Amino acid sequence: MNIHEYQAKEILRANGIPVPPGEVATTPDEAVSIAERYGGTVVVKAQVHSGGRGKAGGVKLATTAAEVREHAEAILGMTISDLTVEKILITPAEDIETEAYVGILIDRKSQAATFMVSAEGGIDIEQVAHTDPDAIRKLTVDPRYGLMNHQAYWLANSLYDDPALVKQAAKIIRQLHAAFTSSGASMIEINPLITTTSGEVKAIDAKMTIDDSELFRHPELVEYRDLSAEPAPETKAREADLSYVKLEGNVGCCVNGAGLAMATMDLVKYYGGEPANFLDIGGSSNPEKVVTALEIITSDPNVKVILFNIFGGITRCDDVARGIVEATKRIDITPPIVIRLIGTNEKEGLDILEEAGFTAFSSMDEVVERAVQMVKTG
Amino acid sequence: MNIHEYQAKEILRANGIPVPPGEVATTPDEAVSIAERYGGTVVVKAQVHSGGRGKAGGVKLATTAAEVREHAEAILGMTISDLTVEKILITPAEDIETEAYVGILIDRKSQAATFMVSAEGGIDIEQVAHTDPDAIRKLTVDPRYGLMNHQAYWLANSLYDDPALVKQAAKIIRQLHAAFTSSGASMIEINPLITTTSGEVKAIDAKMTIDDSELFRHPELVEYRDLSAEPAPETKAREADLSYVKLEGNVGCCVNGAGLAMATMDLVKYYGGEPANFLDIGGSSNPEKVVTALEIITSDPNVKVILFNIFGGITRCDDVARGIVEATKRIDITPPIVIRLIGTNEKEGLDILEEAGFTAFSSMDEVVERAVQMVKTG
Amino acid sequence: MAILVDENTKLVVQGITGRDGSFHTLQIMEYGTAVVAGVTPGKGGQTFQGPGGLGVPIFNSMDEAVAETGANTSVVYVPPAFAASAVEEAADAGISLVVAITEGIPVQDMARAHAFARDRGARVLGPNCPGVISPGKAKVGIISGDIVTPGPVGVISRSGTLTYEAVMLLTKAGVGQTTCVGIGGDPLIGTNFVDVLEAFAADGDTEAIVMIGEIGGTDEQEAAEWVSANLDIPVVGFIAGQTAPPGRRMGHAGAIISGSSGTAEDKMKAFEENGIAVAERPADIVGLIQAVLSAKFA
Amino acid sequence: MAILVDENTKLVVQGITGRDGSFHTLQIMEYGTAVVAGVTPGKGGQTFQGPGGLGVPIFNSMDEAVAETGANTSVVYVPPAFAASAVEEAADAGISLVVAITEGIPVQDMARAHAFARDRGARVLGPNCPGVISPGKAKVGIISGDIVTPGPVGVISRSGTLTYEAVMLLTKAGVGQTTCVGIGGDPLIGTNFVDVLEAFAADGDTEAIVMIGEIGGTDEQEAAEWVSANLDIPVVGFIAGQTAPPGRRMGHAGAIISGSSGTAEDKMKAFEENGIAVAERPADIVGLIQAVLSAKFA
Repeated sequence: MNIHEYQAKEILRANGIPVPPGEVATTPDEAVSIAERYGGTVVVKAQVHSGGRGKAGGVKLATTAAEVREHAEAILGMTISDLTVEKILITPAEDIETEAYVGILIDRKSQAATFMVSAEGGIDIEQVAHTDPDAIRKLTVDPRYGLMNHQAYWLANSLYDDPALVKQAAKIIRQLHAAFTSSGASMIEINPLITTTSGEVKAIDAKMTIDDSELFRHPELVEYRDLSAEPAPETKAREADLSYVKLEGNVGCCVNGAGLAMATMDLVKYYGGEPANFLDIGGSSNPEKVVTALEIITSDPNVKVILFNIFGGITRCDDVARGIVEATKRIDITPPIVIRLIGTNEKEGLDILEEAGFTAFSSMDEVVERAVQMVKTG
Repeated sequence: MNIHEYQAKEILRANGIPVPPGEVATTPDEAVSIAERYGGTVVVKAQVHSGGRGKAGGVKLATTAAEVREHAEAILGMTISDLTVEKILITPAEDIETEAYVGILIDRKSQAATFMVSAEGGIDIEQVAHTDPDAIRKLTVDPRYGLMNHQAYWLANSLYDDPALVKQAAKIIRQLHAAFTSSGASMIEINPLITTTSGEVKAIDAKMTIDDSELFRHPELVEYRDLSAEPAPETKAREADLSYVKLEGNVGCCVNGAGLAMATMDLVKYYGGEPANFLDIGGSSNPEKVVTALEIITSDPNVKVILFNIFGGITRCDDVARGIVEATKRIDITPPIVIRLIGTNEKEGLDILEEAGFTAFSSMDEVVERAVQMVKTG
Repeated sequence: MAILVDENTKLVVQGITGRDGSFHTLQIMEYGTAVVAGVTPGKGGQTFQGPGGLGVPIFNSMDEAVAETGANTSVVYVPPAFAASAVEEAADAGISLVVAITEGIPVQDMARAHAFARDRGARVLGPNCPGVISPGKAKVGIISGDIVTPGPVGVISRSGTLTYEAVMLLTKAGVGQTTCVGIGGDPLIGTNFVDVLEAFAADGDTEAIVMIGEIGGTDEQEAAEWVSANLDIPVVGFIAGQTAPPGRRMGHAGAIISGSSGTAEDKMKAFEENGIAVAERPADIVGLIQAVLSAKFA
Repeated sequence: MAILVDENTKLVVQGITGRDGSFHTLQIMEYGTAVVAGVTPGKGGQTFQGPGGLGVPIFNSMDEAVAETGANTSVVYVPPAFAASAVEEAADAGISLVVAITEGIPVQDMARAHAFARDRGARVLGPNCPGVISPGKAKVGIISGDIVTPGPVGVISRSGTLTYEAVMLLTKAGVGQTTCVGIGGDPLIGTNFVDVLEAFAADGDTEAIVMIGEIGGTDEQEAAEWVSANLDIPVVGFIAGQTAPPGRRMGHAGAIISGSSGTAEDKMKAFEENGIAVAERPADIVGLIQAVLSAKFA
């Protein structure tokens, strides 16, 4: 789960990291009144789950109330990477001397939290990792020891020469690690970590992803979820424990298992079609889940055909068949449905479908080819 | 640093461990008013840094106000292991079904915190470890992983059969480990850990030792030190960063280094004398420390002779000599002083002593033999 | 022969009394695998009723289960909040292969559990995996015994149902398997492609390997390089997620393209560059395997 | 020969700019030991002025110090609150012997540092120890170079000044030492009696050993059993604290009789039962050593 900059900053602050103050506004009036309270120059920052906000015009300096209003009006409602800006953060501008990068994320290869820091701030770390790996210092945190004090200094030493700055940065790195573990994060990025002309080290921008599997431990973080930043069908899928990702095509896919779901989308493309979505109904799906899945798929007006690809393992074919039949009774489904159904309780499932007037394929290639054909022939 | 039962219980409570309420009284009147507030049967418990309080008559049940007063009067002021009882804890009596033992301490051999638990409570764990080691389950907590959940259950499984009790005990064991690490303890003992007739697991007695070297991190625990439980000279020594332990003899010893100080005491005994104390003036002792050391030694009326055994390493002989001379000027020292002084800056030290009218030995055996002789010849 | 599990497997089911645990224990027992114990804290002393009147003793802890039965393998059907601890308990009890089926275990929990299992010398398969089956010998996990058949092909996959698809196609075509291994869809898994490839390389009977990857991470790329440098056995590969958009998690916690890293294109390129035949569709796997097998015996 | 430190020792002083660190660095350099670097965070780039105009470069971190100088040994004169971290840093930088002089390090800090050093394959001597000296070869720590002389006797002790006493008596009697090792007075020490005995056993030149213990723990008892089972070299022992009361800490954090365990009586008994000659007084050590040495060459 991605959270907004202002939320990430709340977590960093709670862990003792120096972060300048800031307040969120949803209207230009609010923005102006916050800015007037701070006085001086402020930064108006779009709060969306996307990088490149600066380049997209979503981050602006303002020195007068008129400027604040002008920028707030421009940024609120603007679209960045398909996301509409509904909130802006107003924060006093800082006197920046240098910019560095400090990030921590779960690294697959070392199977542990890994820091990446660079004295070059404001960068795209992935880019730098490719073009100038020496500019990045990397450290894997052994889960047996946690972040050790000397390691925090080792990282901080690569950022600054001035001992006073190194000391502040080492402390921030330790606090960042504490924030990472205590909030169940899978990624936190401070970019940039600045030094001010008066010699203070501060985090002035932050990105953070919470491990979805940790949310049960952190009810307070669940509150951070911004439903306005998530399309309604995805919210509905998540709440029903389904995995759904909307795509641009017209073949609605309903599959059990993530790998098979991806392979199904790929096969749609292989046969010349375009998948409308990724949808995994999961392992032990009951009929009710299938109904919800169909509601979600049919809510996408682009969908011209609905393709079921079910290989029953834990999933029982009769459950899926029952769900399909139930859904056709309860909701008005315009696009045609083509079904592949094999595996556990296959016979029972096929019987249920047959009784409701459906036929089913047993081969994945056949069903996908048929679905694509149906779209093409209209 | 040992702390009292009531203080240990505060720490356990703060870590979530179920501990019955309790308040401390220093007078019988206070005791009665606390007991009346609780109502019902209470336990009156002497608060002294000593085991075997029960056997010494320092723990009594009381059902009426008159009984509370009677026991409070008897226990306050009583002597247990040479310690005068100045505080009593009043706590409601519990409905005890079973008693178990749960302890954690730093184990030298495994170099880590080690749990010892036993379904037989109210025991002397050291005794049981000798006579019936199978009655104890031991677990070393790997400092790399901390206490793991399954290990807490493994320990708890040895205490109870009833799953509901096991679950409570496993939680208490985890909380005890958290208390141990967060308070920098070197030993915590819950003895007994009881089950009540209503199926609750509770800690009704606790002993706890804080690692002296951790105190700088825990200013709140420093407040727990009971100066009334420590002889005044030991308080003075501690504050001056000297190690002092009073003994029963009459040869006052002032030595640099713990090993040499013990060997000096042993040699006093070897030559037929009795050491009055252990005193280590430490490594880099300055003259002022030596003055304090002499003040402490001379505050013991048993001391008939003062024996210096200094082997200068980090300690400089001239510093010690200066301290001796300074002390003889500032305080009235009745017992004769015999000195052995060799090592770093030996010559300078001997010159200072000579000028002040002292002579010094160079052999440890000679100086000790001389000191013992002086006591004997009066 | 076979890898990871076989006739010598003595299995403990962790979470045997749960919904998934009890259901799959029956299936595992029906396949003929020796389930010697179950563990559910607080239910020690009870008996799990297997098929044909076979009873499985239930213990409160892995420690007791292993001590009493000499089990060498465990399978974890424990809810996410407790599953990493179950893996640690199994490793601590001396289990040498821990198969973690559970999906949704917090990643930081698993980081510690993986480190602990390594220290204890235990191999973890998964988590978030369908387990492993050696046709005709042993099944540990949820891969259906109906779709496999003994034969010369080793199968490794990050996905569950996609494995079923591939294995069913092989079986239908008369191509049997030595062992089918689902390594799991999580970002931190205990056994990766290279680990399983090494095991197949040491197995005398595996004559070809199917390797099914997906988007996210670079495990397939490293496996491809390892194959090229170390493996004599021919490998056929497939990658799911060619149409997946970047930055979105595709069901599996590990199936996500981060920035430009972990794309299907990258992985397929790595396969091709390292001599691994790439199947365009799952159905093409069969033909490619048959080709490498017949080339081998030509 | 010698153990732990010798002509090949390349030393880093951790906390070189502190009061104790700078004082003892001068002494160590005067003894002829190669101090190749100092570390004080924030003072990197400065130079420590040694005797005779010799300059020692100061680094911000052990990592840099080792990379730049190839140091293999470090000595820790860092205040208690930071000393365990300094030990960890040294082990992490690839130092093979870390001599921790600091007294008063929190025990739980050291438990982790010891575990980490073991994982990294580094030996820790101490903490709360006087260090080690191989007469005529190298001195690392605070044992005075003036009281030692080369010869055939290895000395191991938990105490500082008591070591000086014993070594001085040996030297005065013309009995030299291969190496004198102070293992430290803390409850958790990185190198115990057995570890040092093993090293002396492997050293060709050590012909007799003096082992100086004290109350607290059972390290001496285990060492005695090890001597009896494994060692051909004769050992003379001494135990301090025969008159110490139980339950009271005698200066050293480790010198405390807990209940009935760790008494001097116990330890002396263990020595005698395992063929270790026990000196009643420090002064008796010399005669006993001379006896075993002459018996050996008789």
